Amino acid sequence: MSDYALPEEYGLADLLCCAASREVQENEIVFAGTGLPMVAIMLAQKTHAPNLKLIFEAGTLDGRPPELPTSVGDARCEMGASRSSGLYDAFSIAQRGYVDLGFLGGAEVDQYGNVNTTCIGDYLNPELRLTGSGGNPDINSFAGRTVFIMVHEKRRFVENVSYITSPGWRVKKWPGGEFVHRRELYGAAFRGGPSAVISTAGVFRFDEESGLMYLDTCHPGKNPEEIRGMCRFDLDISRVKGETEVPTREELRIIHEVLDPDGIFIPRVNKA
Amino acid sequence: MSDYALPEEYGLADLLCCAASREVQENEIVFAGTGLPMVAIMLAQKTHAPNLKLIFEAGTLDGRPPELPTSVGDARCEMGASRSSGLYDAFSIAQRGYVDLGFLGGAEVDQYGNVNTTCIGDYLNPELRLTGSGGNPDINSFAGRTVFIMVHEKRRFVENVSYITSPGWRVKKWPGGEFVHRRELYGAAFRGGPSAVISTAGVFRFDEESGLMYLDTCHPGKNPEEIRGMCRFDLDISRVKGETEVPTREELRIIHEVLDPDGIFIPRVNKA
Amino acid sequence: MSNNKRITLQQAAEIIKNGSTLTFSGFTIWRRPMAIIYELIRQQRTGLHLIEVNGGSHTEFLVGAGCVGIWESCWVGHELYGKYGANLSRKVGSKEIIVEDYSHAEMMFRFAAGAAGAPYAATQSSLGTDLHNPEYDMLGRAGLRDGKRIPRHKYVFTEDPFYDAGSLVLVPAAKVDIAVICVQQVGEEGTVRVNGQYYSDPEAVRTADITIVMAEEIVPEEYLRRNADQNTIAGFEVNHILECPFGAHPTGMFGRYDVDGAFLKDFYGRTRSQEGFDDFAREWIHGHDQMSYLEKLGWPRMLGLKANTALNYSSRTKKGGK
Amino acid sequence: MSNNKRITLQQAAEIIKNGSTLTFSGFTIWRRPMAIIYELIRQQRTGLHLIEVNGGSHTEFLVGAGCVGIWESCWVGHELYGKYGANLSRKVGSKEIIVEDYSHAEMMFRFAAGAAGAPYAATQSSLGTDLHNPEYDMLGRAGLRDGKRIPRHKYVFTEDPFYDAGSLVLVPAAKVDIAVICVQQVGEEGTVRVNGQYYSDPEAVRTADITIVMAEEIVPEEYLRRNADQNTIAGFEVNHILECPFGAHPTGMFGRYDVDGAFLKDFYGRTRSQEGFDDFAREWIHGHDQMSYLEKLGWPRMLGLKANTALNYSSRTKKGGK
Repeated sequence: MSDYALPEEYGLADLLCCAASREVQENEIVFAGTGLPMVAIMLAQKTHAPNLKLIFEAGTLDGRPPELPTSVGDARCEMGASRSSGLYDAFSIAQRGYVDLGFLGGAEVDQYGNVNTTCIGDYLNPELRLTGSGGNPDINSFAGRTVFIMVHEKRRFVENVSYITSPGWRVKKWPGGEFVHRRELYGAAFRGGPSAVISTAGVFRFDEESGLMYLDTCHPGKNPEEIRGMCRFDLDISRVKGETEVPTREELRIIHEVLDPDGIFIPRVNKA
Repeated sequence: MSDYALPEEYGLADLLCCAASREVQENEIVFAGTGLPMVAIMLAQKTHAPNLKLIFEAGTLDGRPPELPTSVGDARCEMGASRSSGLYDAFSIAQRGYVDLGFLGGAEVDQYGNVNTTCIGDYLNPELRLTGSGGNPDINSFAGRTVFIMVHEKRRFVENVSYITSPGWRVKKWPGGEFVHRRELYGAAFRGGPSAVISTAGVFRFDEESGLMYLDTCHPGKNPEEIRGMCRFDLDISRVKGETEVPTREELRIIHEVLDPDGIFIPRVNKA
Repeated sequence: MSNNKRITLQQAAEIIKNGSTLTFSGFTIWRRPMAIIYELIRQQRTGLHLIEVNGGSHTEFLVGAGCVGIWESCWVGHELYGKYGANLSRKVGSKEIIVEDYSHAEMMFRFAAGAAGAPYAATQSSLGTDLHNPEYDMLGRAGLRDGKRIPRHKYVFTEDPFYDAGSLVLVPAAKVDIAVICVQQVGEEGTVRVNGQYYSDPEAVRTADITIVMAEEIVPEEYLRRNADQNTIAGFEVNHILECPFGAHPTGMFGRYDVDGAFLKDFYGRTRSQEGFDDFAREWIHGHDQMSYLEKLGWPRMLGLKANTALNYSSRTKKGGK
Repeated sequence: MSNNKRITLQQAAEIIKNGSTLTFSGFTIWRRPMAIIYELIRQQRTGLHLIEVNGGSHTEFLVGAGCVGIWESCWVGHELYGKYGANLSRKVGSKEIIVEDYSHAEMMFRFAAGAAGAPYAATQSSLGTDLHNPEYDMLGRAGLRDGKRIPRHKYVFTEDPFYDAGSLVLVPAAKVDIAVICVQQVGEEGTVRVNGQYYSDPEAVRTADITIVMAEEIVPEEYLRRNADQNTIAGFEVNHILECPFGAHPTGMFGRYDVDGAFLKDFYGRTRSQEGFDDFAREWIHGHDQMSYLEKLGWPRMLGLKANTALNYSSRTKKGGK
C-alpha cells in the first residue's frame, strides 16, 4: 500500500505535480517545458519511470538536469544529455513521431481540448496579447498524448476558446474553418491528442470519438456538480471515477528535498 | 612576363590542370571534386587565389588538405577546415547560393553543355551503365559557374547526349521534354551555368543567349578546323582567341613538387 | 568578402538600417546579442522587421524602444522572470506594431527552408488551429505581401501526393537582411564555435544576406580549425566579427554566465507602461556605452553569474521565487 | 526500447529480412558497415531495397552477391580505386536489378525530409535533366509505387507560390526499415559520437524504423554524456549496438584507419564478371567470420592503414597510382 499523505501535508501544487507525474509511463520519450511540468516529469523519473527520456525544445535530447532549469534554453538542461543540438533537431524528432508525451499549459481550454495561449478577446482587437504559441501546438500536434496543466477558473474553461493556439480533438478545417475531428485533418500524422487536463479542480479526459471533455477525477474537497459549475460548457460528469489520487509522502519528500528545495516552482505547504 | 614552360617540359594533364586553375578567381567559394580538379584548385590557391574557399560535397567547409585526398569523404579533406559537417550542410550551402564555381567531369557533353555521367546508349536498355549523377547536376544547378574537364573524343562531343545528367544552357522542360533556355526553367535559382569545357583538345565556352558551345582556345599543336572535326555537332570556331595559355615553370614546380609528388593524378612528363 | 572582418559595436549597429529585416541567435533568454540591441536603441533605429524562431528579452527591449515595425515569430516573454512580453502586448493593443503569428516548429522550419535555399517547407504541425485562420494574415491585411522579404502568402494548404499522409501546410522560407549572432568564440576569419545547444543559430545565419557575429572572445582561427567537427558555422558565412565580453547580459551564455534573473524581473516589472520603459532605458541604455553599462552592473554581480567550469552554469545564481 | 542494446554481428544481419528496405552510414568508400554487409552475404539475403544518399563499395558487394532487388541512389563506384560500379552495371544490363536515379542533393533532401517527418522537400536542383524524365520512372514502370516505402510518384513538378522563384520539384521523403550505421564510438545506451564529417548519418537514422549501430568501440555512456554537444545521434534513436573493430574495412574511418585502396582495386579488378565476384566472395567472405577475415588480412596490412592520431589519417598509406 502506498503511504499517502494527509490533507494537511500537501498543497494544491503538490497534488497537481503528482497527478501529472502519474501520466508518465516508463520508457517514454517526453517533451518537457519548464516549471511545474518539469518537476512532475523528474518526479516520475525518480519514482515509477526511471528510463523516461526528456527532450527539451531548445535542442537537448535525453538531458538529465541535476537541478531545475529556468528555461529549456538553460545550461542546466544539458547536463548528462545524450546530445545537445538545436531546435531543428528537437522539432524534427517530434514531427518524425518519437515523442510519446508532452506537457503543456494554457490560458483557456474548450470542450474539445483546444487551448489558447495567444490572446484574450478578439485576435484582431485583443483585450490582452499573451506570449503567443511557442511550441504548444507543435508538441500537441506531434506527440502521442499531451497533458495540460491549468488554473481552473470558469472564464478559462469555455465552450470555444477565443483563439485556437493548440489543437484539441475537434479542430477547424481551413480555409473554411468548419469543425472536424482531429483524426480527419491530421491524416498520417494523427497519433493522439490531449489525453488529460489537470486543473486546480480535477482531472479531465476526452472521449476520443466525440472529442468532448469529461470529468475523470475530482481533487479532494471538490464534487462533480461543483466542477461542472466551474465550466462555461456542459461538462460530462457521468464518467467520474472518484477522487484524484493524492501525493504519497515519498513523492512529497522527492519534490521538496530533491527537486525543488527552494520552492521555486512548488511552494512548501504552510498550514500550521 | 611569365616564365612559360617549353613544350617538352609539360604534359597534357599539366596543361589541363593549369587551364582549369586559371578559371578560379580570388576569394571565390569553390565546390571541389577529387582528382585533377582538386589539383587545379589547390594550384590556384598557391598562385593567384590564396583566399579561395573549398567546399567538399561530403561536408567539409573551407578545408585545407595538406595532401591530395582520394575522395571528398577522406579525412585529408578536413585538415584545417572551418567546419566538418555533412552533406545536408554542403548541399544547403550550394542551393542557398554561396558557391561561385564548381569543377566537374563527364562522359559526354552536347552543344548546349548538357553532360552525361549516367549511361551510354538508351537509358532503358543501356550499353553501359556508368556511376550515375553523383553531385554533378546539383553543383551545376547551384553554382555561379561550372567548368567541365573532359577527354576529347568525337563520340563524347555530341549533338545531344544520350542522357542529360547535368544541365547545360538549353535543357529539357518536363513533363513535355521540349528544350528551353536554362534561365527560363531555373527562375530565381538561375545563377549561371557551364562557363568552360576544358578538353584534351582545347577550351570551349558558351554563348549565354543561344546556349551554344564555341571554341575559345586551341591547345598547342591543335587547330580550330581539326577540333571542329572532333565534334559530332557543328562547333562554332568563329570566336577563337588563339592558343591555350601554357603552364609556367612555377606552376609545374607546384604541381609536381608540392601537390602531387607521387604523380597519382598528374603524371610527370617523360619525353626524354 | 574582406579578410579583416573586425568591426566595433557602433559599426555593427550602423550596418542595420531603418526598415532592415533582422534575426538573432539564441533562445528566449539565452545568448541574445544584447550589446548590439542596446546600441540600436541608442541609435534610435525604427521600422525594423524582426523574423525570429522565438522572441525573448531582446525583443522586448527593441519593441519597447519603438524600433520594431513588424514582428514575425511565435513567443515572447522572459521565461521565469516575466511571464509575457508586456511591451509587445501594449503595442499590439495600440496597433503600433504588426504581429504575424506562426508556431514554434513552423518558424524553425521556415528558417530551415531559408537556410537550405528552398522556398518553403511542408509540415503537418498546428493543423486545425487559428494560426492557419486566413482572417489572421496580418501582413496580408496590411498589403505588405510583395514576395520579397514578405512572402505572397502566409501559408499554402495542400495534400501529400507521395504517401497519402493527408493535409499539409507549406510555410514560406525565412529570408532576412542581417543575422546578429552572439556566441562564445569566433575565429579571426569568422569560424564560430558554439558551446552547448546551438538553438537555431546555424539556420539564422544562412537565411541572412549579412551575418554579424559578436563573441565573448575572438580566438586564433587556427585554434578552432584544429577540431573542425566541433565548429558550428563556417567562416565564409560570417561577414563581420566583434569581441564583446558579457555582450549577452542580461541573457545567459552556456559555459560563461547565467541569465541575470533579477535584472530581467526588474525590467519586466518596470516596463509595463511606456513611461516605465523610457525610465528604464534612461537608467541602463541611453548615455551609456557597453563599458559603462558593465561598470554600473559591477563586478560582484557579474561574478555571481559566472558559470562554474565543470557545470557550465553558475552554482551561485539565485533563480528567484515566483 | 530495451536498455540492453547489445547484439552480435550475426544477430544484426538477422534483423534484416529478405525484402527489407535499408540504408547505411558513410560516404562512397568511408565508414561503410562492411562487417554486417559480409554477414548479410553469408546469410544469403535477397530482394533488399537499398535507398542511399550515395552508394559505394558496400553496394557493389551486396549487388554482386545478388542480395539487392532495388537500388535508389545517385552514384556507385570506388572513387580512385575503381571508377564505376561494375557489379551494378552488369546487373542493370541484365535487368536483374531496378535502379531509380535521383541526384545527390535530391537524395540528401529526401533523407532530410524523412528525418524531419515531412513527406517531401522542395528543391530547384537538377531541373531540365533526364533525372526528371517521366519515362525514366523505373519503380513506376515496375508497378511498385504503393505509397508505402515507395512513394506514389518519383517527382512532382510545381512552382513556388511564395517568392516567385519559379519551377520546383518535390522529392519524396526517404522511409526505410533499417539503418545500419558504422561509427567510431557508441555508448552503452546508444549515444553515438561521430568524429570528422558525419556525412548523412543523422538523417539516415531518423528515416529508419530500426537503427543498428556498429562501432569501433562501445564506451561508457557517461563518458560521451560529459560533452553532449560533441555527440551526433541520441541514444533513443538507436535500437541495437555492437562493437566490431575494423568493421568498416576495406572502407576507411576518420581518425582510425584509411581506406584499403589495394583491397578495393583488387575487388574492382576481379568482379567485372559474376564468376569473378563469386570467386572473390569465396576467398574473402564465405567460410569466414569477422575474426578470420581480419586474420587473413594480417596485422602488417592493418598497421599500415592505421591513422596517425594528430592527422586523423595514415601517413603511411600508399594511395596508388592511376
